[in-house]
Amino acid sequence: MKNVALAALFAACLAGPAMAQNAPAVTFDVGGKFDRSFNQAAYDGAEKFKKETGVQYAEFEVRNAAEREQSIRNLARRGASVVVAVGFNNRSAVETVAREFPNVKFTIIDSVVELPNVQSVVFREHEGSFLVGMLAAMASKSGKVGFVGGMDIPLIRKFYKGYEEGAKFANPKADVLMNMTGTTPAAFNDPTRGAELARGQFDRGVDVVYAAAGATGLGVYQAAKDAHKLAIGVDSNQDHLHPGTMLSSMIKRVDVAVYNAMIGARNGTWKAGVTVLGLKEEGVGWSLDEFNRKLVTPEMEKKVNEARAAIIAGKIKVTDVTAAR
Amino acid sequence: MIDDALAQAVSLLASTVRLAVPLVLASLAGLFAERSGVVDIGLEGKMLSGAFAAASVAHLSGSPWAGLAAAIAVSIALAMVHAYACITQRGNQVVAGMAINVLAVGLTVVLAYAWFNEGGNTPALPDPARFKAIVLPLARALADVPVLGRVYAGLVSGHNVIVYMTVALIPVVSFAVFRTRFGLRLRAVGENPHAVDTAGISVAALRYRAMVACGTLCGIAGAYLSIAQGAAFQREMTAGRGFLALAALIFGKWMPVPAVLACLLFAFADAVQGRLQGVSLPGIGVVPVQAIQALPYLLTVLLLAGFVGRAVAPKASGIPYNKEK
Amino acid sequence: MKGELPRWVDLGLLPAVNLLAALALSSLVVLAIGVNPLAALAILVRGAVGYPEAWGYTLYYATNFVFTGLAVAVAFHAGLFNIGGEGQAYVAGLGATLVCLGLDALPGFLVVPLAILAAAAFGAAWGAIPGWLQARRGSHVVITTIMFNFLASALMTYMLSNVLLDPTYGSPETRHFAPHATVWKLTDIAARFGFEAPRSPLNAATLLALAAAAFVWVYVWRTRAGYALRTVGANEQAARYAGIDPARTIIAAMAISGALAGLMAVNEVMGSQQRMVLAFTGGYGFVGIAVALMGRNHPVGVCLAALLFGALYQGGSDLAFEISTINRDLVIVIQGLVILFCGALENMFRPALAAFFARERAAA
Amino acid sequence: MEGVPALALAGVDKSFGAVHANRAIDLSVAQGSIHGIVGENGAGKSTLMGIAYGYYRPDAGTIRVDGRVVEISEPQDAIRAGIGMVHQHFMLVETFTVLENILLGAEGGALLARGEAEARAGLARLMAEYALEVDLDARVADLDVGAQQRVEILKALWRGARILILDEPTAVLTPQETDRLFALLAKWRDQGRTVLLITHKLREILAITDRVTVMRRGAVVATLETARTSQAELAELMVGRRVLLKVDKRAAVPGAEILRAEGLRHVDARGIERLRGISFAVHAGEIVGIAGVAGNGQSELIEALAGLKPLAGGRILFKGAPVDPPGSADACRSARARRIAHVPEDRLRMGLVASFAARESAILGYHDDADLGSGPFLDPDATRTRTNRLMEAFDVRPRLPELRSANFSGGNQQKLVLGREIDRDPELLIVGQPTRGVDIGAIEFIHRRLVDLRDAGKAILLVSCELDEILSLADRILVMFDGRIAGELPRAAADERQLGLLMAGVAAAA
Repeated sequence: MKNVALAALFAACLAGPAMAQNAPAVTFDVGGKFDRSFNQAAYDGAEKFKKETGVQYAEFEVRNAAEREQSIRNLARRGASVVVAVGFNNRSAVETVAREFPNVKFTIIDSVVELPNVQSVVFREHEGSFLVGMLAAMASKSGKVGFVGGMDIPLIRKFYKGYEEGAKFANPKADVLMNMTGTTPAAFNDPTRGAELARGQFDRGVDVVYAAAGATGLGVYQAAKDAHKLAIGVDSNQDHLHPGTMLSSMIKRVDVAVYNAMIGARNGTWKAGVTVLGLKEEGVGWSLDEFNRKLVTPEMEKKVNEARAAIIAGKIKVTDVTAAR
Repeated sequence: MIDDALAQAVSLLASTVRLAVPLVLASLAGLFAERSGVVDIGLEGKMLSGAFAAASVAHLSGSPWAGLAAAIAVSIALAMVHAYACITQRGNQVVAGMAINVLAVGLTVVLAYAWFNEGGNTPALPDPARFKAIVLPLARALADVPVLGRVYAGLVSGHNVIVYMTVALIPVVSFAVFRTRFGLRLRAVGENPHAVDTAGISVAALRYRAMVACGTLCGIAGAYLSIAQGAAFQREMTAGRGFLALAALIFGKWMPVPAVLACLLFAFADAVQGRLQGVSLPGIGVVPVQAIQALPYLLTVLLLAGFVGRAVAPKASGIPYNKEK
Repeated sequence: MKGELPRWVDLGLLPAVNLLAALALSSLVVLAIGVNPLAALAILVRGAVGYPEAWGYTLYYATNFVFTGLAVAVAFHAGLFNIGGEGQAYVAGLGATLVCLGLDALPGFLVVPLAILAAAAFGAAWGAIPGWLQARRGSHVVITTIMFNFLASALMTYMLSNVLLDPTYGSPETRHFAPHATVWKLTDIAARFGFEAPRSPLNAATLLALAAAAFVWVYVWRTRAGYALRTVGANEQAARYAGIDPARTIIAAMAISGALAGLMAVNEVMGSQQRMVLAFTGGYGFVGIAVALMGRNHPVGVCLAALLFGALYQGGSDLAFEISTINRDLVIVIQGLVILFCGALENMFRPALAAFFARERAAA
Repeated sequence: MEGVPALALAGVDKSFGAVHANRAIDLSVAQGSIHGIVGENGAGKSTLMGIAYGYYRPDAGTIRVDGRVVEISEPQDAIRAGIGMVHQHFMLVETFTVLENILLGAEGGALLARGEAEARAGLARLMAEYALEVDLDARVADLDVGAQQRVEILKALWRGARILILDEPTAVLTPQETDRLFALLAKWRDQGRTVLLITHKLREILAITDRVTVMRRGAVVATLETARTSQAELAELMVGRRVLLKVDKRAAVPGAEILRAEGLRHVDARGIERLRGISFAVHAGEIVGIAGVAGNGQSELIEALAGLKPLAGGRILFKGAPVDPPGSADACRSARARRIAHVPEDRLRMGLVASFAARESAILGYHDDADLGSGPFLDPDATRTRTNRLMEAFDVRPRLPELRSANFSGGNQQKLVLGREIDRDPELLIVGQPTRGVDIGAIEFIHRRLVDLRDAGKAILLVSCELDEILSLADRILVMFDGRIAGELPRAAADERQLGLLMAGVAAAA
């Protein structure tokens, strides 16, 4: 018995890290790869890469600040073809580790690190939010639309501002109600509170609600479904969650960014530098598929697409609160 | 105008009721524990484990009732661990409660992660696996009747079964505590366990029974969060409600009805909080969201400090019973 | 009834047995999720102490836990259960940040000590208020400290999103502190001497942690104020009889406890991150409770327990890296079991051990 | 005295860890008798009765009730066997009404309403028959101790006790109340019931019991017919040697006035006025004794004088100057600085810290003394030195300054506390219940030291519920009743009957 135990111990010690040579790697942010939202989009991108190439990527889910640098360094050291760091929280860690490993490629999503071996991908979430804001205002019968954010931080306000402007653009008299969930990291993980905030908005006349709150959003959508109202998803295409309730989703193509980084590192097309993905680049957008087809009238579709073109052409300016500072 | 004000009031109160339910259940659970002489800061953990069990079993079985039963069973099991530590082993009750909380946080996530592979959450539940809102007879028909009909439809009707269960439980608990043999013994054992012992009643058995009651109610509270109000388990989804319930219990001086009123007060503060966000207050302007979000916690501190004064706890609570002293 | 045990058993063997019980139960959990516990343990151990960088992280985590553990221990000696280390450290981070950002025109030998003092002072204040509420208003410190954790979160989210954030990036974190306004990392110190140290956030705050442990020992057991503190904790009536003001002592104890928790910000904000980020406390304040219980509220025990928990954190991180079905929250399970066995059930094995040693003595 | 004994214990043995509390006890209590059990503190009386009542499980031995072996492993078994017990510390829930207390454990059904009605009727009968009036709807906390004892007795009777065990029932009673209780016990005996009376007051044994069992160090040393024994014989059996029952001392030579209390009033947290205008003085070189039944304000008085309890009125003068207002944060400290020493009534509640080493308890209140360390520091060697000196001077055993305070016997704890207070050469010593829970040897020692201190010209205020102690030590006696001084007598003029009337609040001040 003892021998078996010892053998197991040794085997485990010697096995060491199992990582395919030249495989890409990804670190997910707090919330994890199954948040059905931001991180899950990144996960989908990585999965797509795996499916197409058959190469197993390495991954890590970060839980605290110290682990960011550690995990990114670990992945770099183990010879990842590219290390994709998901989330603005990783900026400092990527900056540090990228200097240590000048020959390793890094991609950071949602923030900018200006180093020769770092590719930064940022999104113009406010543009996508503008479009779903329009949709909301057009679908609303009451003229009141709602927003539920996770935490009152600049990134979430960016979503809100774009949404608000879109709603007012479609209906200048539209009322936009806003709620933020909480102040602890649990704010992105509190569907119960999300549901209650949504119901509070419904009771005040809101009939379309947009959530940018991670897993808290799941509660918002559930509440919308229970109350027979409409909801708008975020980051991933969440329309399939509650067909008939989900008016649309503000899609942020984190999956594309992650996939591109991975496949680029494999094909040699990966380039350092800052990539800004807006409507023009199809990095953000709105979803229209079999789940919400019935909810979006052709007229709505037309107007939104017109606005989209106008934004791309620069005829409509959407405020970016993070840039304005 | 008046109509609108009424609608808002009904909505606010309905929201208060929904938010109060888990607090009321946990608070009554704490009442059994503390009246029996066991200080219980582990309400949070019992609720959380109940929420997890409910969501898991409801997902697997498709039946909310099975989920509720599982929640109660798991919560009681945890209460028995607590009881064993506090009653049989005479351990420090606060420390044991803390252990229960930490254990619940870790165990629910680890098991959810391993079993469902959704990053520590359980899969979203379809409607048949949840407790849905019940529309009481005639609610629709009466909804247009001024005042009373409105209140009936908006406030009395339209809650899920656990809400009604909770409303029914309040007089039941009150009766049990003040009008039954069990209640008499319960109140006695928290004040003077020696008296109970010499009266020929087993102190340990009585406290274990109280902890079973405590576990049962915490289990229901947990199920409410994950399968009635919500539709899945999320990590740490209790988000401090157990502690608020405990504060309400203290504020209610360990009496059922005052404790329930305190819960309603906290829930009301929470409901108002959601509606105050982003609203411009006359003379002050828009208060930062975080300040409004801090309101319920601030209220708790102020109530504990200002109005309760020195709350007189059951005299023997917190002290392990030792015959030889 | 009191089975008196030899000192080494009481302070060494009994905690070890309790720890073992906690680990045994944890391995059942590991087994339940379909992983060989021995393999998991091997990865855990290797991940914690198997290579130089691991040591760096283990010690860095341990430094946090020494501070928060000492905070819990000091309060405990005064009969108080301070669950607010998390919030106290969070607000202390604000103190350190304000000095590091606002006064970085000053030279390093001024700004760093000032920032450390500010961290301690902010933490002390955030601890003293619940202390005051307990002492003067009778509000239970367990509940008020929890509420103060939430209040700290609200305050800090506001500060980071509206006041302190670095405008170039627009994310809720401050700019990096000027290099002279930080606490040196081991890597920096080694670089100065031309070495290359393993990459880790380990920094000079670790030395501060050891100094804090020494301070706590002297304060609690070698000063008159410490005597007063322990008297209040052990028997408040006796303290009043002895002319000790329990209210003042409780407030002081909570202030010291808060200051110690606050020093965690020196390790996190000034040493490791060298800027302030959202939720940098990462639950370390709560781990302090387990650390203090495990270390029997003695500074030496706290240091050893902190080291153990540091190893668990670092090893757990590696474990999550290697085995995809296990996640880091397993460490929280272990932590919970440690609190249970070393805290609430600390005397479960005592009778058995007492009987064993009584037999041994009888035989000898 | 023929026939089957009502209660018979055979070979009962019980250990708590290393303490052998009962050693092979044989005890036989005859039907329809009053049986006394005497012994020093720690002789094992209460443990033995605890075993009879199912409170503790014996390690060995059998219990027979009416000749049948019964397994008594919990109080429920004892109650079923017809055994009732009135504990020394009442087993009452203070926040409950009398009725609720009596119902507890005998509720008569899952719902209270029916049992309540039944109990009201039954209790009315019992109260009338035995003259045990209490208000069934009063809260126990609001009753005086005499009434609380009646509740305890009613409780036992309501449960149908035929064998009644009373543990030190007279400790809280005036002599007149004691007489009433004894009359009741006698009535029961005549009705064929059996009474076990545990006490350490030998006079009571001689007054009421039929037989008496003496215990010493966990064992029965003798069982005697009460009629054929004497107080001296019992005392010698209890202690194992000849005992001096009187403290011999010279007449007091009172000097200057040290302490003067003027119209002291105190209202407790529940709003009850505990002191209602207390005035008296204590002079150097005299012992002023305060007698009274427990709970008549003596505790509040000495704590107010020591600086612990705030006053609602009146003032305290020490050597003619007012002291700091009691209850304030620094009052105790400043009292000590004026050399007012205080030995509290309850050493474990206040006098020392059970979990501290003896050397730490030995500096309680004096931890700021300059000779115990420099500046803010406390030097363990200095505390050890002082503790060794105290232990030497006051014969504290074992002489281990590092031993936990809780591990000393009651007498040695008390000597440590007394030593600590006398060591600082006080002008005034306030001492409460100096010999409660202390064995006879230590009592002699403590009494001697108090008299010596008086002879050295110090003022002593002694509060005791033991009338014997007051009578043998005090030079002047004050009696407290219901927060007032009911009377003052010089020792020479005091007799027990008169004191008893004052303690009961019957007689006016002399």
